[in-house]
Amino acid sequence: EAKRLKFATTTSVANSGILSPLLFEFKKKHKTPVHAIITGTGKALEMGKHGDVDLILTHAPELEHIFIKKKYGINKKKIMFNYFLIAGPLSYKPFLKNENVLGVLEKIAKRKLKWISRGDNSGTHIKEMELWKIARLNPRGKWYLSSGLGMGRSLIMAEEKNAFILTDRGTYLSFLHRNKISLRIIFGQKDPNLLNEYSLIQINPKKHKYILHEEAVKFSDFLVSNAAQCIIKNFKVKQVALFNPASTCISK
Amino acid sequence: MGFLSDGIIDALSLIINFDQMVLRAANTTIQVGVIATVVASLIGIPIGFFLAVFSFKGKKILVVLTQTLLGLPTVVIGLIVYGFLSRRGPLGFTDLLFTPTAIVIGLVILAIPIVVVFSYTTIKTVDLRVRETAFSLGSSELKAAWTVIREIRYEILAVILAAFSRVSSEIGIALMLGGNIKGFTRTLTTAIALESTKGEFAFGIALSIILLSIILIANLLSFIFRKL
Amino acid sequence: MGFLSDGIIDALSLIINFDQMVLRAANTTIQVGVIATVVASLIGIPIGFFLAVFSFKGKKILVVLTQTLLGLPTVVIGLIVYGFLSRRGPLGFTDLLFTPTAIVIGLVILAIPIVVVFSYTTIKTVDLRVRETAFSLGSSELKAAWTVIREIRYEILAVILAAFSRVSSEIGIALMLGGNIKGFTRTLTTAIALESTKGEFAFGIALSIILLSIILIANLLSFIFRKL
Amino acid sequence: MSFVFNNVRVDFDGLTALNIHDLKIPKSKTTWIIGSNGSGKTTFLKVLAGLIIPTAGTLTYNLKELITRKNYKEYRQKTTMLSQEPYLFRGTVLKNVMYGLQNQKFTKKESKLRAMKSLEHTGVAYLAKRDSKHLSVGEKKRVALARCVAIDCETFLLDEPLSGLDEKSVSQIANLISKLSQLKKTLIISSHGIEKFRDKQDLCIQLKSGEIENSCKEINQSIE
Amino acid sequence: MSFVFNNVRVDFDGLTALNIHDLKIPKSKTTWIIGSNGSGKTTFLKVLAGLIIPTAGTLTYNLKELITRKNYKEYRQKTTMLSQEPYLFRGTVLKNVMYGLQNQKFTKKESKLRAMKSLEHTGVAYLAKRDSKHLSVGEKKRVALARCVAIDCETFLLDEPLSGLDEKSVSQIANLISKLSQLKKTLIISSHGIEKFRDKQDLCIQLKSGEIENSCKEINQSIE
Ligand SMILES: Nc1ncnc2c1ncn2[C@@H]1O[C@H](COP(=O)(O)OP(=O)(O)OP(=O)(O)O)[C@@H](O)[C@H]1O
Ligand SMILES: Nc1ncnc2c1ncn2[C@@H]1O[C@H](COP(=O)(O)OP(=O)(O)OP(=O)(O)O)[C@@H](O)[C@H]1O
Ligand SMILES: [Mg+2]
Ligand SMILES: [Mg+2]
Repeated sequence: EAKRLKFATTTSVANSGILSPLLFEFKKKHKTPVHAIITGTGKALEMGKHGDVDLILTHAPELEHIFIKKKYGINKKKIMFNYFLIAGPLSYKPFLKNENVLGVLEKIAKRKLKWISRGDNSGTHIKEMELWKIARLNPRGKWYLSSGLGMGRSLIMAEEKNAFILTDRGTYLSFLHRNKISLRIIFGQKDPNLLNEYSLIQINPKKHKYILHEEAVKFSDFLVSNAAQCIIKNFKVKQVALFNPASTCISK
Repeated sequence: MGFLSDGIIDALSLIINFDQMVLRAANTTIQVGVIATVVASLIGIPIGFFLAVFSFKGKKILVVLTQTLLGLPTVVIGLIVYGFLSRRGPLGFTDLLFTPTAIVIGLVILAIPIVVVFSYTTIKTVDLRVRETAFSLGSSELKAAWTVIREIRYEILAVILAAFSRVSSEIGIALMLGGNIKGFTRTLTTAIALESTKGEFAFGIALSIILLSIILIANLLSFIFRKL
Repeated sequence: MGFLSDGIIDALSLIINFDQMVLRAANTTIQVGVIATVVASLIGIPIGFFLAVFSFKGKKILVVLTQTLLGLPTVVIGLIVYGFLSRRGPLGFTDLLFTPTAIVIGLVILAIPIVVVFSYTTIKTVDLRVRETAFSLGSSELKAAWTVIREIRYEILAVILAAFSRVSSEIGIALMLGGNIKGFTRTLTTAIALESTKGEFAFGIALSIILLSIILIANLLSFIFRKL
Repeated sequence: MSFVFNNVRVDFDGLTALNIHDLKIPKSKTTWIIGSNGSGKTTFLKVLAGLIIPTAGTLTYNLKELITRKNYKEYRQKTTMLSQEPYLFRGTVLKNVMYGLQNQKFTKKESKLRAMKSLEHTGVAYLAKRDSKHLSVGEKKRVALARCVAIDCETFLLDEPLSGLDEKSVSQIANLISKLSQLKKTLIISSHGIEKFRDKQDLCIQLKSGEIENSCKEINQSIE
Repeated sequence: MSFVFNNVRVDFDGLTALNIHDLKIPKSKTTWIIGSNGSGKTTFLKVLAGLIIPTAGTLTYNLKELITRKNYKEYRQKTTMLSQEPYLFRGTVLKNVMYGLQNQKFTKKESKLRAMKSLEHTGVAYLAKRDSKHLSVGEKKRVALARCVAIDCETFLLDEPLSGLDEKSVSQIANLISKLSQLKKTLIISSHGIEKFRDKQDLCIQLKSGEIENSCKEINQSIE
């Protein structure tokens, strides 16, 4: 069997649909087939540690930092970003209106409004924990449910339970557009605290002899290339852009 | 590889330290599994008996369909029951979604085809003379059925145990209908799934050792029951 | 609720339009499922026969352990095999991780306890006279074993079909060891799982209708085989 | 009249195993069913036991119509049959003999006493505590016979109660049969040839290919 | 000498079913095993067939030690036994009779011919195409007997070949037995009491509680 490049990525990236146009473009110029392994952030990092994939595309800066510090990964490249948002029942929107995401969280915690936390060490979950910490809140009690589910299923749980939730924009919009949920954006501003960055990390070839280093470099270079960045910029679901390219796309 | 041995050590330390989360998850697993198995057996064994013993029109089709239902993925059962229990669904008013009861409902649906198919095959192998003998000694239809079941009680017990194993090791239903809510609907299997998505493989293995111990104990208890 | 009827419509349109993704996933499901079932049967039925027919020290323990293995969650099998096939694992050099072969390995491990336990229970119900008669008519040990299996061939077939159903409806192993790579290791069940995380319940139901149709066809084929 | 046959026919996919136009079997008498292998003796008895429902015809029991699809289940509980190849249930011999008694009005204690008495009648009381699955063929037959005659009922159907028994047991069972007939039980017994100990007042029916070939008297004459 | 017993004992959890100190069964002769129910006849034959391994003692076949745990499997293939309660395999009667032949050197065609001939010998050739699961008890026994004697082998062990058969069949089987004995086969046959058609040169062993009670001659005298 021919060599194949494997990269592990999270469900939210896969479910957004961005992979298809990117891989299609890559295929035009490169022979090596690319296999996207779809899994959770934690698992993706674990696969990287074991050297079972050549690259990982994740959105957990802190974990990625440790990953590189421990020399499991090299050559981290920011690929794209967007902002997390807080979704919840529409009726609370006026009450929770605030300029700052921390203010919103404070009100939710004070009133003990139902909150769904993913509780799965995913990028989103880590971001949520970070936010509570910055807001100096310690969410605990019956109102705070730790679902242990993926983003999509957690959104559905929030819908069923009329609860609030921190979610990535792509998954939220895709569920909203397909009428799976009626939760509205409670806080959706470009608050730097809500930044959601996707980065590509190559697995350190010195740790594992089987890593396809050359091909990985090519793929990594491709994703930050103008062509790929433009695909990211122009990728839209129902006329709404889901991701911002990390570097600028210069249209020809 | 190392996570296999790590898992065993983790499992031991969890058990020894009576880890709260693990205890609650194990408790939920056992409760939900036992109730679902009992309900499915009470429904499934009579159906299996009926299919095995009586002949009627459309019986073959019924058997084939039940056998096919063995292939219903747990996620799909989860989806279907979700459709009923969801707030938008016809049983939304019950507010059962994301409760242990919802898991039980799904598990019963999972277990019924298993119990029906295997009790059917088992009862079919019973000597036809058992029922004839029962009748010729003055038994009613019901007593004769009971006599047949008694003749293969160990095999039926094996079927029930298999259903229990299946039910307590599945993930899709518990995840979809229970919601994996910590301390409430988190079972050992959904905890395992969660740990595995977190990349905490050793901890996942540890939890599954605890799960297997529960199933092992159920099997051993059945052995004691046989001795009685 | 609407997603049930939507699912049926979706399924029909997918089948009629020969959707590429679905066809490939169905193809992978069938290939992987059939190979795993055949391998597991070839290994499991002789073991089941051995356990049912011969008595030896430690047999009961072996039976209980195999029964317990019925409760091994698929995620765990996935994790364990992953540990072996991972680059760091002892079989890392084979580069089998994230291939259909890796899925087959996991599925075989899932199916063997099923085949062993149920062929064991089934073979145990066979009249002892079958083997005695075979011997007293000059059969070798092997021919006698074959004779026993032939006497309950339909029940054994039911066990094999059950194993096939189980194997082709599981998710954890295919996800963990296959990696759910589109067009390569994506099976119908991993596709269903993915659709369900997207909230695309109707599409998930559609895929599972296709999966159930495959299992139904396998069951019907077995009926034709019985007629032969 | 105990049983009245009216054009009773039993077909097994194409093969007519029994075809009896007109027959009356009297109450409180012993009737022997004889005939060669495959002549329909077992089928005959199973019809009377309610275990086979005739393909056509009617059968009346004590002047009530009986073997219709509706009420044969009810009737089936009233006769007792010894099968030609008896099946013993799992458990001890004693438990087997008590089985039928516990379907009746007897308490557990009474059942036990009655069962032990019955086992004595067939000469196998010493087997009472043995596991029913580990008996010799003749022992099994005698246990099954004990299980059958232990029951308090009007009609006993015995399918070859004597085959496979040793000489001593044969005369023991013969005694038992005449004792039952003295108690005015209706006995219908299948057998090969004409057993020597058959009573002269007994009736007999000879079957051939499912049909009645000889009625009782002719055969009785042929003995003398 | 065909079989030589030396302190052969068979125990079934605590119960001694067979206990034979010293016995020789000659080649090419017919030996009858008689005794009451539970006396150990079936156990005796099963030991000879290699189906039961004795708890203690040695058994020699044609001067080779045979029933040890090592070689009994090999030996088991050399004798043929009719079981007291025969089991017919799924499938037609003919297929059943051909079963043993296909373990031997015969081609399919030869097997078929031989099987049909054997069925004729036991008077059930007309059943050849019938489903083996739907036979009367006597028919089943005769099919099993045909299946047994169809095989080309030296020693035949027949466990009550005559019980449950009708009179005509009994004499037919008696003929078959004497034909086999003329062919110098070693026949060992269990039976109740002393069958009238037994040949005067035949040997016999009477068992009681698993032990030999009478040797042949005494019983032979008691017939005369
Ligand atoms: N279930 C069945 N299906 C088809 N044919 C059957 C079935 N049971 C019996 N028969 C046939 O019906 C006929 C009568 O059978 P039955 O058992 O009544 O005979 P019988 O007189 O009791 O014989 P035996 O003396 O051998 O016990 C036989 O030819 C037998 O092959
Ligand atoms: N598997 C077994 N386990 C325990 N005891 C057994 C077993 N098989 C036979 N026996 C006992 O061994 C003794 C001899 O049995 P066997 O079957 O050899 O008698 P038999 O002479 O063939 O009797 P029959 O004339 O009734 O066929 C009987 O007391 C029987 O109960
Ligand atoms: Mg009969
Ligand atoms: Mg015997």
